[in-house]
Amino acid sequence: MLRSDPTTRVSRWLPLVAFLAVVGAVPAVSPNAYALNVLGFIGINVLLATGLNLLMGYAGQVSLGHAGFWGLGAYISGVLTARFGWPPLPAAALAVSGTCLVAFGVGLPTLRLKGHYLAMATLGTGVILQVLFVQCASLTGGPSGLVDVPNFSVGPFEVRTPLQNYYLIWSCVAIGLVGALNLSMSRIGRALNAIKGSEVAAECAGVPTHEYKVAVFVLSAAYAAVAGTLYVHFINFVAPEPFGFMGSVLLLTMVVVGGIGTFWGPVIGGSLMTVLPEYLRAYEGLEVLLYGLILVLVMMFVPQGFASLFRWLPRRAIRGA
Amino acid sequence: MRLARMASIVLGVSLMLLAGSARAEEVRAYRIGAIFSLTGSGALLGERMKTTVEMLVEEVNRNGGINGHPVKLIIYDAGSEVTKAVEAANRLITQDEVDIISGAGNMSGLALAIKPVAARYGVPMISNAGARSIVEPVEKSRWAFKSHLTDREVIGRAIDYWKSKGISRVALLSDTSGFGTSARDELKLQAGPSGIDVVAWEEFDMAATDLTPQLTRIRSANPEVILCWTVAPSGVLFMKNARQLGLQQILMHGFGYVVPKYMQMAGDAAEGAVLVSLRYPVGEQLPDSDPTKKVILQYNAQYKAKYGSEPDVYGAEAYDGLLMAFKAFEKANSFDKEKLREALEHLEFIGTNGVYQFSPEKHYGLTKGDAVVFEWHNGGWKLLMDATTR
Amino acid sequence: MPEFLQFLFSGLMVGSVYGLTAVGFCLVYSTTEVVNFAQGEFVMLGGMMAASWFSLTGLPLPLALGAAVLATTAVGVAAEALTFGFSRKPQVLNLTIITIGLAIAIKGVAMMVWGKFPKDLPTFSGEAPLVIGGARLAPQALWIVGTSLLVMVAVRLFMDRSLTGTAMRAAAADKGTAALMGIPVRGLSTVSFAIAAAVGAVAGVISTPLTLTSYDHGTLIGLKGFCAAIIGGLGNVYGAFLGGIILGLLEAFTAGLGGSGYQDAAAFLILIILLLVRPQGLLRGTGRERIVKV
Amino acid sequence: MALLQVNALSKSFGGLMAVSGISFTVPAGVIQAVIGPNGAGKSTLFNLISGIERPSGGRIVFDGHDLAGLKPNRRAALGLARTFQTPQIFDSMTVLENVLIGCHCQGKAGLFGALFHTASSRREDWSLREHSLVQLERVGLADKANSPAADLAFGQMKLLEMARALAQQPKLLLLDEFAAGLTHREAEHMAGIIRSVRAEGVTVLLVEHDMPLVMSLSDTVIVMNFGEKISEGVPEAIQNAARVIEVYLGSGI
Repeated sequence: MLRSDPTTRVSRWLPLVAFLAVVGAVPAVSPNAYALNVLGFIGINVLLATGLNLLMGYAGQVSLGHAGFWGLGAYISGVLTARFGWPPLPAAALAVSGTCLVAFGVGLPTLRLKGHYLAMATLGTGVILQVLFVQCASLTGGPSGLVDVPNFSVGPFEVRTPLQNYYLIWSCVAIGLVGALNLSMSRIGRALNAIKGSEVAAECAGVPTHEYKVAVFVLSAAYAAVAGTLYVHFINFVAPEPFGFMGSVLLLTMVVVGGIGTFWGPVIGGSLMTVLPEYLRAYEGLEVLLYGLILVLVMMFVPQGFASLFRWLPRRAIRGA
Repeated sequence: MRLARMASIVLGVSLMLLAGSARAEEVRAYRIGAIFSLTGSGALLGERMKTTVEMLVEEVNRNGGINGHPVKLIIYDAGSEVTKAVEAANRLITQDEVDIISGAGNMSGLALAIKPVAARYGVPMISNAGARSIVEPVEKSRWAFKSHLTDREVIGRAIDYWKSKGISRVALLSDTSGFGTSARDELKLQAGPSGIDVVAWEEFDMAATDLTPQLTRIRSANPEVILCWTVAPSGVLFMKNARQLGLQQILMHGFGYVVPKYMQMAGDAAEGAVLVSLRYPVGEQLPDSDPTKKVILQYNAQYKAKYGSEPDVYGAEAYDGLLMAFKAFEKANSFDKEKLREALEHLEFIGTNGVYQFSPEKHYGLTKGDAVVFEWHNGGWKLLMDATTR
Repeated sequence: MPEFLQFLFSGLMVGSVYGLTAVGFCLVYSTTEVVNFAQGEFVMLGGMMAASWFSLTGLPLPLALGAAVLATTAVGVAAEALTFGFSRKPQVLNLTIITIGLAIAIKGVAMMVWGKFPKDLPTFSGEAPLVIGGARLAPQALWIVGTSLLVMVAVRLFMDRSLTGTAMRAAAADKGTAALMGIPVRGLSTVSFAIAAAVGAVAGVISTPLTLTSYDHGTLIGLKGFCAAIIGGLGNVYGAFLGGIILGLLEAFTAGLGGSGYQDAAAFLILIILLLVRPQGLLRGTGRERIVKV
Repeated sequence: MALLQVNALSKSFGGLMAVSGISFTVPAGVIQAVIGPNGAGKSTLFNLISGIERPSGGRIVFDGHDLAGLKPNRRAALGLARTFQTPQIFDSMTVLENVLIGCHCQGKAGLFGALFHTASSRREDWSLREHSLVQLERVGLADKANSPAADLAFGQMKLLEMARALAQQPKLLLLDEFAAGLTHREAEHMAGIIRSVRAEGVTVLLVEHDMPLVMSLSDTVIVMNFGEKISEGVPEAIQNAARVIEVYLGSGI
């Protein structure tokens, strides 16, 4: 008499498969190089937002320093390839594992904190990481950044054109989205959501809350590190300034504007917040003002985020599939 | 199920329409792209640069363009952020398909970020920023040129001035931007060989609100002169805090701080401050034998006629940078980027800041002799050491 | 010895500005549980308004300063109305993001109205530095530290003594019960934003003569103020001010020891260690862990 | 050998002795109640046993294991389950998912299984889902399995917490004021569930104020006041013991 109908599993997969099909078909319509560039940046931001949503949307843990891990992934990859001549693939592997190690070291102590205190500790971590990017000038090139970072390549095959970059980035995004969807329908995903609901009840029900919080913290840092590697090989350059406090605030805004705790929130939020500055570029003097006003209006009139507007999309990421 | 599939397609397509936008074809003009910082910490530098280049393009188009081609100028704001500068460069090259980038970021950090983008697509780039590594080493800077002096020449000129005054104990207070760190590396390189003893190396954040801690450390090293290297408002605090601390030494600024308003804001703390800079600010005081005097006076008159306000040294840098682009089009008389690059490498002309001579080995046109030294005295610049190039 | 005193003076001066900003954070947070990221912009607005009105209208200095503080208070009330007025079922995180949007918008308006050039104000009582123990102290620094202490104590007295203050502390402890007791919770959040804006404006006005101000001056001050409020234990006015002083001294001595590039890193490292050792902050704040209901 | 042994357990909050040197045992298969006026330290005792609070002194041995230093989730794995005074519901999930969390210890699928949705993790999900539905039917919430937990009425939330605790297949069930806020009919329904649970061999330790309910339900009763055990015994003996009346009703009437 099991009634959680199998169709919910299919109904969760279909929108994702359809979306990825569209993403795959987009270059065939061959928009110009600039559009592919923007779509590439959208992909990187969606991957970052999806990772952060695991931590904040699924497990309810606030982070105001997530851009620091994005920077760590970018700098480790950049320094290894540009300064030490490593081939990009092993450099990327070390970047992701290195960032996860740092995230584990940071997460273990700080995830005992809650609410604004956790937000402050993660904010501090992000600022410290950015100061390291600035001060280790011999390695990172300091404030003026690291130049001549090579394109991503696997053996002989080099990812050079915006089209190739587009496919590389969005294939990583696809893996990230599938992982997030699977996690949302799994025992671990439910446990994370229980931690968000009531940490003490989850702990007493047998969920090792501290270990799970650290695990999802490291997983979201891994997403950020992959995004960092893609970013540094995409623009062949990296500087400290996007990874500071305002960078983390932008990532947080993407998740919340898109719809925190929903599956499609990060995809929508990541896309909107990447395209918005491009369109505001035309209003040169007003750009800063309009950006702030749009943020306020969205949060006032769409508090649950844009994902909540699409009725048929599953409102919550965690569903009894 | 059908509804879900249809909705996702709509989402995907809307994303696509958002990005691709058809561009109408127009008479092939010479397209010049410019990236300035009109917001953020470098905003002050960008303002006069933008109005100056717009004035020049308007004037050139009024006289029938170059070689009969009209000139189209596209300006983006890099907001003093390196990432925005790279995105703007990508947009100029891939979407607006510019032939040359003039004014690649008025801050060293931005120029260094744009350089690889221009190199990857093979687009000549003229920067107004100071850092030497924009055009050095030459093998790695095929497509990069500079209209400006480099910090090496200015530091070299400062050392000339110190030697002429018999000064040997110096302190450097540089900000943590690309501009500041590049100057620090230059001073490290040149101080030793020229017998200058740098007794204190201090740094500060561009948004610092109080420099007394750094200046207190400098005081205990008792230098004869303190050189501050920044473009940020905290340069005013440098002078005020120094005088408050009772430091009597000569206060010096690099060529990023030649802004009368800052001097007025520092009040009498700025009296006697010494600056090493391009010729432009002391244009009127130059002897008539200096060919740049005529160009400077003509630029001032033209700018005041159009905007009714005074231009500044940053506008003058952009003036020379755009002049280089115009002359490159004139000489190459083609859209081929390799030809434009060739033209730039053999360019010689007189700008507001000196007699420019480029060569395949030297992608910047000025020499140490083009720098002058002057001081802020009774509310105005007073020439102390004249330029030597004629 | 003079070096030590010099760093101490610099730390106290910068620390007082952070402290006042932190008091603003603490007020809004303790009444509405929202971290108001526009607090730093109130400091900028106070300084910019005072500077532009003083130079344009030739008003006597005290009048210009007072007008600037009042105008910023009005902006604070408008900010509260925008933040709380419209959102139906406000989530704390949404409200915090609204304040981030407001901060960016205020910066945008300031850039358009006053342009990009920094502004300054004459010092309140001359420039001649006082010499104390070999260290030189600008008289304006005394104004800054003195006024900050006065304002902080005034806010504390208001919170402890006055009826509205007590109501605010009740709302902070338990909004639901307070509302049941007939306390106009929405009205109180307006009052808290107004006082936070006024306190921020005062910080801006008294510090501008020494530190100058420009349209993008507020963001960093806001971040440091937030950090100081957390050090002191969110919710405690004395703690917030103490947190600011500690942060100021930390920066001054880090710079003093030649590591000025590592100023921010040192400040945040100490903060994280403090959070792990005493999560509720130095002085017993409200102590109750406030879980951000995401 | 008793299922739960508490000896000389104490907990002080900055000088205030919430629980001071209390000792008692809970034999297997029994329903034992802990009563006492508000502030007697009953909830603190439960928090100490379930591991939410760390004791200042004394020891707890459960099913032969010394619980010192064990986190609540490890104690849950040993067969200790509890409910809360105010029901702690995971409001962003459905009713069924809330109970599934109770089965967490019975699942083995790790992060790898979750991310790649392996066959073993899917099979495991099915069986846990069936087990959870059984618990829901037992408390009478089966029809609300897929509705959001946040929409439940207060009484239903209490039932959901009970279902979640039962899903843990506990040896010892700690019930913190299960009848608080329930109508008489709902309280009777819950008492029925407790009796059926005890019949299956689960030991129950409950804190409750509803005297008639406690007396009819429990095999033995412990009375606490100011953190100390002042009396222990069968319900009838407790009811008219002078000390107990004095504590509740105050002396000198």
